[in-house]
Amino acid sequence: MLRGISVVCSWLIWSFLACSASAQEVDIKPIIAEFAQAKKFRDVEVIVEKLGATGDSRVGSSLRALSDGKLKFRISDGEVFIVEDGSAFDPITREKISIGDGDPNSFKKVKVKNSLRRKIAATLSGLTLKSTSVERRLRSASTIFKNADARSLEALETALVDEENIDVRVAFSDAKAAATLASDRSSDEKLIAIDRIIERGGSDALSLLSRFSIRADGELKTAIDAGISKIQSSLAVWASAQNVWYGISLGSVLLLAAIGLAITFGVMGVINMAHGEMVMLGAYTTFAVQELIRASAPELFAWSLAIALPLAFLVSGTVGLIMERGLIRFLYGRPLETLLATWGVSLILQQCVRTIFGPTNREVGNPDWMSGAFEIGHLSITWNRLWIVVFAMAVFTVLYFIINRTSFGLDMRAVTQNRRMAGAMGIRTSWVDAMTFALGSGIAGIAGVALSQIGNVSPNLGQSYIIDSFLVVVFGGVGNLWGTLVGAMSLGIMNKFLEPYAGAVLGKVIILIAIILFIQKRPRGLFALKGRAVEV
Amino acid sequence: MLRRHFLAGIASCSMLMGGWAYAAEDTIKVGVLHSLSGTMAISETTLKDAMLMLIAEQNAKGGLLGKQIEPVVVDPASDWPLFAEKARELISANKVAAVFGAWTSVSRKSVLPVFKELNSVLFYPVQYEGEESERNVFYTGAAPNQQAIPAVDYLLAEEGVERWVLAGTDYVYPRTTNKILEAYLKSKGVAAEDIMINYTPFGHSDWQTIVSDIKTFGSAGKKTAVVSTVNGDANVPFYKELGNQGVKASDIPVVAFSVGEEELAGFDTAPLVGHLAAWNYFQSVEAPENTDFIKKWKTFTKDEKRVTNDPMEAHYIGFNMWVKAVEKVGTTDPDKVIAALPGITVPNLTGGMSTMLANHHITKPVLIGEIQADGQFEVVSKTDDLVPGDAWSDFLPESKLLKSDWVELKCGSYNTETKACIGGS
Amino acid sequence: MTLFSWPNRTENFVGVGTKAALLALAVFAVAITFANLAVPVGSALHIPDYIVALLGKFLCYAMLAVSLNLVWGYCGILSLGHGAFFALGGYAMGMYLMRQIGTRGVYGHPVLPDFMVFLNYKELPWFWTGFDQFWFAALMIMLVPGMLAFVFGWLAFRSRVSGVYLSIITQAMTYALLLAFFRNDMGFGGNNGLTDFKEIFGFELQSRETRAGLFFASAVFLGLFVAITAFITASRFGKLLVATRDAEARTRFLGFRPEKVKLFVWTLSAVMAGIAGALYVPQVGIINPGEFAPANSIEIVIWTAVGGRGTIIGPVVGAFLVNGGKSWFTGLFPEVWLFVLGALFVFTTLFLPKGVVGTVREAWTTRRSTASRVTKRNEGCIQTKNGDQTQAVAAE
Amino acid sequence: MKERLTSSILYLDNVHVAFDGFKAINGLSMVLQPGEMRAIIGPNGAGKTTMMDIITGKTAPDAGDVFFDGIVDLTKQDESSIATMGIGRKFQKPTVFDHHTLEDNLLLAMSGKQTIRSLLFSHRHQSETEHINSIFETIRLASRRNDLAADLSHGQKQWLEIGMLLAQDPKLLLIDEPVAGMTDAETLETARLLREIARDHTVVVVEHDMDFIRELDVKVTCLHEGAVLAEGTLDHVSADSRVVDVYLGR
Repeated sequence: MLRGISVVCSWLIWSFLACSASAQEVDIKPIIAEFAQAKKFRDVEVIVEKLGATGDSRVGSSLRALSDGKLKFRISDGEVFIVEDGSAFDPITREKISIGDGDPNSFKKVKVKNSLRRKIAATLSGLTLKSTSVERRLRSASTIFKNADARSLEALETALVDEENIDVRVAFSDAKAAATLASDRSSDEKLIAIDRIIERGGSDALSLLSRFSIRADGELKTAIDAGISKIQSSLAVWASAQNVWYGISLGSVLLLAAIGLAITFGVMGVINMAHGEMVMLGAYTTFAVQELIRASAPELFAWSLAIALPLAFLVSGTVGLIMERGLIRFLYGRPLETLLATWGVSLILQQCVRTIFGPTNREVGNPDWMSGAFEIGHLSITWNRLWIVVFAMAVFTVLYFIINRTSFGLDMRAVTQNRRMAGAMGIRTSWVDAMTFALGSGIAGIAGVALSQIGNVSPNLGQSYIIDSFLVVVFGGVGNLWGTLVGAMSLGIMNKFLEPYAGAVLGKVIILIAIILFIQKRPRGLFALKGRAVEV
Repeated sequence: MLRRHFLAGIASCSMLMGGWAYAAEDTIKVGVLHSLSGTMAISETTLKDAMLMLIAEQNAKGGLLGKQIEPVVVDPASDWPLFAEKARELISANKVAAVFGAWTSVSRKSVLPVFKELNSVLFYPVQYEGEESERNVFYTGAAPNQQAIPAVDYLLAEEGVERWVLAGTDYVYPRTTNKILEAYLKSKGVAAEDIMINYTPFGHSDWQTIVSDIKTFGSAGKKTAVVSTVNGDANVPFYKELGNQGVKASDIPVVAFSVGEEELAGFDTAPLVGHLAAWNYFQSVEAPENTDFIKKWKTFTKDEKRVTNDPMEAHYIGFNMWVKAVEKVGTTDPDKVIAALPGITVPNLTGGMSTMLANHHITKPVLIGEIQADGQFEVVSKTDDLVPGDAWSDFLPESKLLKSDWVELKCGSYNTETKACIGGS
Repeated sequence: MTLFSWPNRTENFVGVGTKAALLALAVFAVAITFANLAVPVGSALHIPDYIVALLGKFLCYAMLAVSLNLVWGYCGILSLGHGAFFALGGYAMGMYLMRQIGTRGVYGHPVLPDFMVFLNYKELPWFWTGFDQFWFAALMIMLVPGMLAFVFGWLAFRSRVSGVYLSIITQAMTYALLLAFFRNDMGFGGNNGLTDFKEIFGFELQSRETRAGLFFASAVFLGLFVAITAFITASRFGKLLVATRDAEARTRFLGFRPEKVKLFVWTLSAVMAGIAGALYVPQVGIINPGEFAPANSIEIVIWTAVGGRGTIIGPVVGAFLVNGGKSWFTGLFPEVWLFVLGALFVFTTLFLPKGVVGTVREAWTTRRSTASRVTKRNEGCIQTKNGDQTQAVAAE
Repeated sequence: MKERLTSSILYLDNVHVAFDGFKAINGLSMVLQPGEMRAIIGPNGAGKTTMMDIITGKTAPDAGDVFFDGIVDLTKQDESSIATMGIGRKFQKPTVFDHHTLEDNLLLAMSGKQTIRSLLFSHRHQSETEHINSIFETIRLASRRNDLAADLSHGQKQWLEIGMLLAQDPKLLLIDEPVAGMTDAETLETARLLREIARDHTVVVVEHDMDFIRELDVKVTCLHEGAVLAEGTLDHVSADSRVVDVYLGR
């Protein structure tokens, strides 16, 4: 019912728009001022329609602000402003306006909701086809494409003539095809449009074609249905590529979670149940850093993760060092007892964090470069996942380098392989132990920085990674960094390929059973040494 | 701010020897049974604080029946059998007059037999799956008809949704809610192939596949929405993934029943503006009672950023109802209080009055809110009337015939067809 | 009194300490039951119901710790998944109790439990048949954990999976079961598990007599388990267990089959854990997948370690100490009890590596220089072959 | 009834085994007659211990035949069954049950063939006690029978382990470096012990200590790089220039 109304309304706007070129400049200021009087969503909607009907591209800034919830009016006199970061701007010219005391409570927001936002986007798309901003033109085109708005067809055709940017031209043509399909143009034209849409491909195109498939008939329907199946099969191919990507990304998360453990457990043989808490400390360090930056230097926010990395390494590393010196060094040779002691430490650390930071989730923001997604073909890759994959690989490489190419790494390997001999050769074994444990813990800490970007930052964070981490290390083969890498990646990819068939839970159960069976086959993991020395 | 937290932490660490004050002779004890550690601490700790605030406030007003109210706080540590043990301890050893607590369905199920056996009173403040009505329990959270159905109605009317993804955590609340919704949607003419149901485990953290499935499901040319009963911890990675994969509210709106202000505090909501939640209370509601409550809460917690949420309001209502009932009968005797509670009416925080019904559920308004960039919700719809909580859903065949009435029928599950009271009660 | 009149053979020699402990347990059980049921409420000697319920729960935990001790303390198999056997036994009992509800469920269905009614089950799943009979349930209580342990152990021990690898895959096992049982489609009630039980053998579960009875039964079974442990460890097989723990390869070159030895105690231990779970469920009134949580299994290890692994009564002491402390602290210092608990574990491993019982006995032994043979023999069980395992790990 | 392939008690023919490309045993052939005592020498890495691993079923050879008692293919058996067939092995590092008394160590050693059931319920037989007593006499540790094995000195542990082998009542004893870390007196004592044992057992001794070998006065096999380099009396072998080269690393 409401939907019907809004369709009619849209028609009205568009009929106004059609003659906007010849219409006189309407004064939009009084219309904008009406926002202050709008009591209901319906009132706001009417004003948006009026603004759209002016056909004046200057309404753009106020409409965008409205959509973003930044359009506010002063309670005292009802004057409308765009309020952003505590300062006010003119709703039309976007000039900064001085607003006295600037008390946020003296302003009231003009309320919006989803259906209004859609309306605003549709209105804007018609108005911003000739915007100077490439990004806005692209956004309009994509809105028109999704909505398949026949009414914008002529506007698009006009815009196409003058358009010089190649990307925008492509987007406009796609949008034009979609609009053509919705219009009452001839079947021939529509058939060409369908080809164009099929060529574009992707899920938006699929969505669009599916919508028209219901209404179309005759050769149009045949063409559309053929297109649908074509897009579907191409998407299916992309989907499996997408799955591999998801698997790699999950594998990187597992790798990050496990790699510190590959040192403390894998190399040193300490069953470190507090490993998860080291990751947690890293995540909380990130939170603390961001909190500080927000309070004192907001412009540094994009750098917050980079700043948090060394700090997280230090924090977790120091806690690890204290743990090693104060506790674990007394327990060498009794790995199963380290399990108990570190479990105790993990309880204490959790409760400490709970007392200091509170039991609830803490907000760790994503810097801009970690947000959103981009597409390669029809492969959608989110930036945060990409960076995490890159980061995981970087951590792996650095660690591999430290272990295999530095003198500290040599000492470390020497000590873990033959403590007495290493000691006899002048290596300070207890120092190496402490540093190795601190390194493993520190690595867990920087993993926490990365993991804070995709999940919860709460006192329970560590618990959710600990089992998976142990499984990865054991599956890969204890004491082998490559094993951890391959183990994490194969578990990640396996998981993602099972998930569509078995569901998330059963998929994981299957993997666990597979690991149990695998360990029977290779009792020492994927990458295990063979030979006499191994079995004591 | 961090520093203050830190100091507070040190202070409470050093309070180790403090514990709760010795029981003075003339106090009325009230049990607070919320997990302060373990997986549920994340949600439940706030409710413990809220209870402490409400009790302190009541004491400042002169207490109850001329006595001070003494809170007895225990930590069931998100361990379900421990909930039962602690409930028993509160009632038997501490002799509390009533208990406010539990969050998850299973913790409620775990303590139920204890409350029945020892005849005490439990106020349960969280929205839940319904299909239950016990003499000793008062349900101040929403039943499915006070949350899910109005939300779906909103999506049908306002957003014109034709295709539905029902995504939830695999436990009884989402299962029941989705079952009710499925029946309801079908009754509204939605075809079976236009409904996708998906369950994930607790704490599910890798949402890549599911979000991409939702996108695929949404590309069938019909307006699609997600009804999310995803619980607790899993929400943060879920919403982060939605934001990153660009599932915009204007394309595929997500309406959630378990995401409140507290959950939103865990992440940046800017990419999620416009996604919805259905509750009976939002912090952003403009009502004098609410403004007052928020102010007191911030003062009490000494934290300007602490948010309020729906289960807190439920405790606010429940506690005030209990106080009123006790004052009415002049005693904390459970039988008398249980008998007195139905019919008690107290103000809620959204500017109306809530009444305890004969089925031990309460009347509430239903609000739909959109997520804002500042982590708050903006109310976009509010039911005109208060919705009475329905213990037995009308959309499930097996419970359609059931009715709960502790006043007239003295029965929690009364079969209206056979005119008999089912179950051991 | 057959429990205490032990055949005092040269070989199967049961320690004085064990006998004393069994006697103490018997006195404890009788006294508590008597003080709960026969002493009038209000008397200073009366033990309130909730204490009985609490102690009954601890007894089940103690049984579980005893079962773990058999494999870990004496055979060196550190199971991080013993909670799984406990939970399976609990589920078998829970299924029996569910079937006993009959028409008293909220929907009044004669056969189907409530959760099945609202998950649209039309008939009972096949694996629920038979559970209305106690003998069948009792069989399953032992058989299900036993079979799982047998299959798992057969695979693992045959392939000579040992040390931390074994520990981690036991953890994977319980984790897999946790996830599986969380699924509502499994037909075990999902996250809510099985609850709202009404009666057992026709007795009201809520009545104090039933409760006291269950408490007493738990004490009897605990006594039985302690006796079994004492019997086994005193036998030649027990010596072989310790030998297997300390030098598995040596036993193999002597012609023993360590995998069979391990499989036997492992399965026995799982059955014991299952029985513990079965007694636990009616007393706490709920069984849900949370019992499968790996953290729970780690806790069992901690009880055993705190009490003293490789000692016969150590696990009992540990289970009571840790759980008693937990109950007490969660009420007394709800905000900080985790600090106390965490510190306790750290303290135990650092300063009482042999656990409470082990340390006390060691002090006892040193004071009385005439160390009896038994004491000396059992004391050795603390230092396990873990040292060798570290070397193995480090060597790779 | 299988045909007896050889009259030997132990028969190795062209055995090969490699670990990750390293050829630990490379075409080893050796025959041992019943009642014989053989000493095996060779530098570190010559494959001595690996050879024992192969005989006792710990390591499976990649190629080659290993027969025990003429008929039993040892490559198809595992450690336990090989042990019950009558091959006893002493490890390089003395491996006894530290937490048991000496008596229990011997008792366990003689129970290898028992079932779990009989292990659980059996009483000790008079014959067992006698057997234990006689072994204690042989290994000269009777005075310490009630002490824990952990309390023994290194050399005493070696003897206890040999005692455990005797308790097994094997046909063939494989003894790996029995005198490593022993005093001269202990070494002599061990040589006496082994000669005593060799009276009614077949024995293979691996040892570096040439004085000890000389003391044993038996046929010597020298291994190098996983194959037999020389075989014969000690004098014969030590006269072999290749053996000298190998030992001196030339």
